[in-house]
Amino acid sequence: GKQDANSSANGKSETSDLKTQESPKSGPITINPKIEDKEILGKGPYGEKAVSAKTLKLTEAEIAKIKKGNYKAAIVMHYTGNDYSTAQIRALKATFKRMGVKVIAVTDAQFKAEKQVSDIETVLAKKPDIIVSVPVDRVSTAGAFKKAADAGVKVVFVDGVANDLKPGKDYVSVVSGDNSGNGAAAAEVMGEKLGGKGKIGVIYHDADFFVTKQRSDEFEKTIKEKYPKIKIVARAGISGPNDGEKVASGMLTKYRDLDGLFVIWDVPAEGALAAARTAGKDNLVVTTTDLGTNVGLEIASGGIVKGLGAQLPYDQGVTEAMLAGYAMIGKKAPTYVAAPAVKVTKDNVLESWRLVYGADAPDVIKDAAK
Amino acid sequence: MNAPGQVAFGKSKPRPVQKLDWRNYIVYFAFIGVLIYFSISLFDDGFVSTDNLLNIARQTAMISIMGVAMTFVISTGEIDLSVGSTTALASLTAALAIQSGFGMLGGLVAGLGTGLIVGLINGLLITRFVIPSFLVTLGMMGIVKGMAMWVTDTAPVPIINSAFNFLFGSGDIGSVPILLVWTLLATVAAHILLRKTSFGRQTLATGGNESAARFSGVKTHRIKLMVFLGTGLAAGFAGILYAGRMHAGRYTFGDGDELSVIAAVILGGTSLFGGVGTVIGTLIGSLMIGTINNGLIIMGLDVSQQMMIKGLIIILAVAFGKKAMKN
Amino acid sequence: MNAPGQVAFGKSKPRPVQKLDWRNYIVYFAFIGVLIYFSISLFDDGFVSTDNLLNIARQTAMISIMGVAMTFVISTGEIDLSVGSTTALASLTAALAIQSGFGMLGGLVAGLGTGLIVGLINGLLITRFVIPSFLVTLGMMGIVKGMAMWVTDTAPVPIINSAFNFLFGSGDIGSVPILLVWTLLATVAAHILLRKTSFGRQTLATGGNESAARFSGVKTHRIKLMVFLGTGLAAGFAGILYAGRMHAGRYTFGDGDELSVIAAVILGGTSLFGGVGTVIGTLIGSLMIGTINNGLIIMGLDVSQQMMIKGLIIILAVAFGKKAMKN
Amino acid sequence: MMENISKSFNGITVLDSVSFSVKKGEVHALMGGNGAGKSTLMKILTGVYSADQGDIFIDGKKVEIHNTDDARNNYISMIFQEFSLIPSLTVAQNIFLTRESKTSLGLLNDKQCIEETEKLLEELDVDIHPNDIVGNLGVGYWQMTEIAKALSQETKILVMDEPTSSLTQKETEILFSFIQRLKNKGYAIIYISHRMEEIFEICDRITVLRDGKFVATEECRNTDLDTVIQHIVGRDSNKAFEWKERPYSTDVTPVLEVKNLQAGSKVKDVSFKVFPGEILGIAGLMGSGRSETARAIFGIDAKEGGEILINGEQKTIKTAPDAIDAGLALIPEDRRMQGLILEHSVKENIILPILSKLKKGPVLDEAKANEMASHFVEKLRIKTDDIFKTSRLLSGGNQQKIVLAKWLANNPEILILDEPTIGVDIGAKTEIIDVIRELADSGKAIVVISSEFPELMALSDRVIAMHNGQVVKELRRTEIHSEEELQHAIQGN
Ligand SMILES: Nc1ncnc2c1ncn2[C@@H]1O[C@H](COP(=O)(O)OP(=O)(O)OP(=O)(O)O)[C@@H](O)[C@H]1O
Ligand SMILES: Nc1ncnc2c1ncn2[C@@H]1O[C@H](COP(=O)(O)OP(=O)(O)OP(=O)(O)O)[C@@H](O)[C@H]1O
Ligand SMILES: [Mg+2]
Ligand SMILES: [Mg+2]
Repeated sequence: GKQDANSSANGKSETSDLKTQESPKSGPITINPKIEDKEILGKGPYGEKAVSAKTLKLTEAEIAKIKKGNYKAAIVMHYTGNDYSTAQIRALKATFKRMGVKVIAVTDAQFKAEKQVSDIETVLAKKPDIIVSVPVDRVSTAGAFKKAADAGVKVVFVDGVANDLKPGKDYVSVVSGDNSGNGAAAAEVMGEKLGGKGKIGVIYHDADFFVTKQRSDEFEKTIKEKYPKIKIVARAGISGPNDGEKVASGMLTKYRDLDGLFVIWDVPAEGALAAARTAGKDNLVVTTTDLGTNVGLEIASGGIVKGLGAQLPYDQGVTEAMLAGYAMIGKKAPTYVAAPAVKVTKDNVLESWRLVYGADAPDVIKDAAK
Repeated sequence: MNAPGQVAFGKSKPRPVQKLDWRNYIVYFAFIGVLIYFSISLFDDGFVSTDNLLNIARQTAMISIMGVAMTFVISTGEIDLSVGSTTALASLTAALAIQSGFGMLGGLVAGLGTGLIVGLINGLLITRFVIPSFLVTLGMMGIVKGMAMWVTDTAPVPIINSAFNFLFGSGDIGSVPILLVWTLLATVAAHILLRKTSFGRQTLATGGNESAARFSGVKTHRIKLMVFLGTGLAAGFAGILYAGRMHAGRYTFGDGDELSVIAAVILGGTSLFGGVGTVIGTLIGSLMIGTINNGLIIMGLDVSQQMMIKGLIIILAVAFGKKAMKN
Repeated sequence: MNAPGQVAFGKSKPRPVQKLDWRNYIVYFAFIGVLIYFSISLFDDGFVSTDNLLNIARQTAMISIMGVAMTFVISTGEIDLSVGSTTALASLTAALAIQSGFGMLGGLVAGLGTGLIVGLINGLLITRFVIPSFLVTLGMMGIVKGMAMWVTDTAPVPIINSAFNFLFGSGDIGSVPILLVWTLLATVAAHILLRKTSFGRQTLATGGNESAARFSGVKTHRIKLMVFLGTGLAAGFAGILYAGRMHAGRYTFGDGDELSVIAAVILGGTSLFGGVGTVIGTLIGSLMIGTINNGLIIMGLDVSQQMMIKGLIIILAVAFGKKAMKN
Repeated sequence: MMENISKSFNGITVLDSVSFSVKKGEVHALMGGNGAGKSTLMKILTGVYSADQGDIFIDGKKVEIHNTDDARNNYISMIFQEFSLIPSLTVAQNIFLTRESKTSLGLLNDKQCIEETEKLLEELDVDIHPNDIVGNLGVGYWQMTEIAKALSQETKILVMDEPTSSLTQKETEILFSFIQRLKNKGYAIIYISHRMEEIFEICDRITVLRDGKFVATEECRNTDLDTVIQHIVGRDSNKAFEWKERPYSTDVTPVLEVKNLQAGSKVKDVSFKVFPGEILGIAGLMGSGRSETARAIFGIDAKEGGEILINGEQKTIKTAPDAIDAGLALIPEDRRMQGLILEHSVKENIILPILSKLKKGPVLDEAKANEMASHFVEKLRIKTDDIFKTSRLLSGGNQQKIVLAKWLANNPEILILDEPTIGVDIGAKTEIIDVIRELADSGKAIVVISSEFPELMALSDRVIAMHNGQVVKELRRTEIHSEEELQHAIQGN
């Protein structure tokens, strides 16, 4: 459905956070230098090896040049109802602002490919120079993106490309979080916390959505390869973020002796938490992906969620804007850029928060982590 | 005037079954059928364990509570599509109130207040401007959903107030989930209101024939205003329960619940055309949907299979329930 | 069942008495108001460009086409919640037929056939078993959605048949989008059917008072069966159009469209209680929703703001349209 | 010709082996008290219900009639007591439903339908337009539309179930001239009515049913009113329609005073007073604005001018509940739309206006409510299986009695009755008249709007005649010596 897929929530619950996470007002543009260079597990759409986002840079001179163009950009999202999207939009707006690029529209396709096609048509009426977009579906949105490209719009894809579009020609680049890395991180936390053996369940996203699919696939692969004594005994799908509790309850009813549970992203994981609490399974180990406020709080306070894999949406947004800038001044851009995944546990939850959101964690989490 | 007739209608004869039509009883048969089926086929999977049955009660609490309120709205021949998004907004206002230090009571007031305001606006627009409730509440659904997204920019708000979380969602009294207690309280109160008070009678009369009701002195506009306040209040409370259960407020709570709520009401035997309503039927309708969801998940089916079979069961259960009724 | 209390108290009105009540005209005023507002405020942003206006026509085509069919269903006092998921399944069956080498015609037959089968089952269940259409089509919505997910395991099916893609979605005749052509064809045909044929008359009669219609010789069950075949067919065709426009079949196409379709119909002035219906009103209702969506995006608002303002506009437009009507 | 027809609903026998026959070119009256089974018998003939037992013969041949189509194919048509019109369609659309004329393209030829309707309405002398929405019309016009519909069909056997119950004398006469013409054309006409004087005017034979059983068939010429009434009620009864002088004073403040009331196009300038203990009759032609006056007083229609004084005090009445608070009650003329919630039980309908008086703490006193309902079911002899029966399933006259019961139960200060005895049988009518008198005697003010002169003459202490939205004449009952005088008054001259 129109529900959530890949990522989610977090804490920008205090407005002060907002300011700190914006990049400086002047100087060259890069991503947060504190992010470490890690090997990117995922591969690009054409099998390309990923280029690290850290290698990108726009100098002050380049920025000045972009500013002269008075360019217009449209942000065409698949969905905007989660933190993954909001953080990216925030970063895109802030970075474009520094580049003198005007954001003329932000759309939300509600996970509907047909709505995204309409959205693209609609924003084209405003004649943008740049479109940054997470395509809902690589097959059915291809025509609309092709139309945009043919109209001379520079397209920067996020997390996936539309079919039949040529890198460097029809689109500038594709920027992706390391979804596989996210799944792997969650698997590693699971393995460590269970001491390498036990029975676990997997709650996956039952939809043809590659972002979530890569995560659960990599989770299972990592468990099998690295922790052969951990058995995945139960598997169940959800179709939306509100299904977590029902599905987890059902699973815990059927398999009373589960030791661990992987839930595809943090929002349904919160539902699984409620289910575990009611079932009295306080020793269950839950891992997931995406660092939302509620799971962050749970990790910090040593609760049922022991850790997760997180991506870096804010810096991803900065990267996307930079790549658009590359295209505006004709600078050669790598066609596949990825930001690494971060493994978050109780030990590093506060630093991770700073890394992910470029700001201090909310007080509730700080208090809980003490 | 002389003594009322001692021809004791309804006393000498067995009480007529005809008070409401067959649809009110179908759901009982259908529900029992579904329960028996799952109990047998999923016996080994723990479907019949007390824990699991209580889980069903927990999972359906919000739908049931909104459903009993919706029974009144639908009984007047109107509809309220805004309950789902109101739930979300109420969960957030409650969480924000608690986060800002107003405590459990503050959260309660904020959540219920949110619901009441939405209900009030709905009710006023429908009765004063005479706009079809479908359009008013559809518009309201968008407005409220937008507000819920906007108020924290889609971020969830954690609730660190264990009294609140216990009382409004996560707690158990003995082994009875607090959510079940709330559900039963709401159902009993609503049942009495609909069946035993003049407000209930006037609600049904308004839906049965609005102009005849008005000729009979029923303030139909006031009744309509009240029933929309009712769904608003119930949606606000459901938002509080979601918040208490999940220890957070979030804009996605209750997403799409309007359809489940209306489905529970119709399944229970209330007529979309108004004039006929049953609170108990709604409760059973809600429990039945919840039981089907739960059973199919325990069966371990894919989401697509769950959807197909759930649809089939709803249709078949109603068709067979009807047949059973006839015999 | 007809809606008691729907008919006004019979105030004397100047002759000739309006054929339909105010609601049918509101939408015109509301639509014109919205158009004017956006044309002025968004003039510099290209809202009034031919391209953009044609875009609105393209974007609303499927809703409009399902809407005109739904007008008949709602006119009989019934409802069809299954159109959205039927659209998805039809897009997939059409795409699969083409993929399997049955060509454009095969795709057309597969898509329309899917819709007709769903409509037939709905219609038969509703008329033979006398189950409320809300429940039947709700169940059907789940079944069909499940099937659409299951048939390719949620994977989309690309369509490589340029004739199909041109004719059923992406093409332009001169500068007129083919989707607009289909919309107009469907609207004109449905308008004639409703206003100018005895079938249309009998549809309205069935919704106006089913038992009176039966006394007058209307085969109300056949009429109901036909109108559900109609929404089935329209949903199938909408699926084909989605497929042609997107060059693919996909299980999410049309997701949630049932609500937009019903909203367009009600906004257009058709009564949820049956007996009153207008195809042109539905088209305008659909265009109005599409125009609002389009204008708000061009305005560059956040999604949460878009939602709030869209809800507000719907309510205000109807309220003001009504006021304008009175003067 | 129908033989040994039996029918029961839910095990309760409604028709018990009834036989009935009608000849070509005959008008045959079917009579009986409310709930005797007249409508049910005719619905069996027209295929709405099927008989549990018995046969139907047409022209000597046995026919099977299981649905309305079968009836149509046998050229049987019927004016239904509960009206078979679609409120949301126009007069013309209703009259020609399923029989519309088509253009060469197979499309509806609305123009022709409208023209034909216009002709038909002209012949019937009704001042409505073919494009009027039926739901916006009053019951009188509704009934005329139903009649026009029946007359426009090709038929051999025409059943008329109380066709004149909401008509005034003028329309009734026009209808009778039509019936005469049809009769001469060789139609067989079955005529149901509770208006005795009509029966003797147009019928050739009379068949009487009582409690679902055949009582007698008589040639009209060979019988008289008293015999028929005796057949119907099963006992002697003729104290009925006799006016009794009742003492009351006109020197006191009127309970209700209406001054220069103006509302819509139908109420132009209406003034009148009603004194405590008085019964005021309002006479008028169809469309004279009587019902509209009542509705405007009661706050259903908006007032555009004038004042309402109750016990000398000016009152603002904007809604029906306002009116009720001011001590008014209105028994509306249209029981289907305004009087009853047809899908609710007899009891629920009766107690609706008096809910506030039936409280036991915060909840309703069900025992008292049942008692109340049973009491009125008894008192007005409402024929029903029990007080929980759905009102829709009651016979027409019994539905009307529920509407009366509702307001009698409320015991209002001022009672306005708009055509209170539509479809009520002769026995019950006299009882209702007694009840109304009883109320007046206790000091209440009563306004009766009626198109039935005998009833008006029997009840009123004073009569005002309305024409074209104005009061044109006021007569004390003692000044009225014959129905002709009233007839003159309402013509506006
Ligand atoms: N569908 C039904 N279900 C149950 N009872 C019914 C039904 N139809 C009629 N009855 C009962 O059958 C009896 C006869 O009704 P019917 O309408 O034939 O009376 P009637 O002679 O036409 O009376 P009236 O003069 O008041 O119109 C009534 O007691 C009525 O309540
Ligand atoms: N030409 C018309 N067009 C629309 N509505 C009309 C027309 N004529 C009458 N009506 C409606 O019909 C009703 C009046 O019918 P009705 O026969 O009850 O009139 P009346 O003045 O009460 O006279 P009476 O009570 O003697 O019949 C009112 O509701 C009025 O608004
Ligand atoms: Mg009758
Ligand atoms: Mg009248």
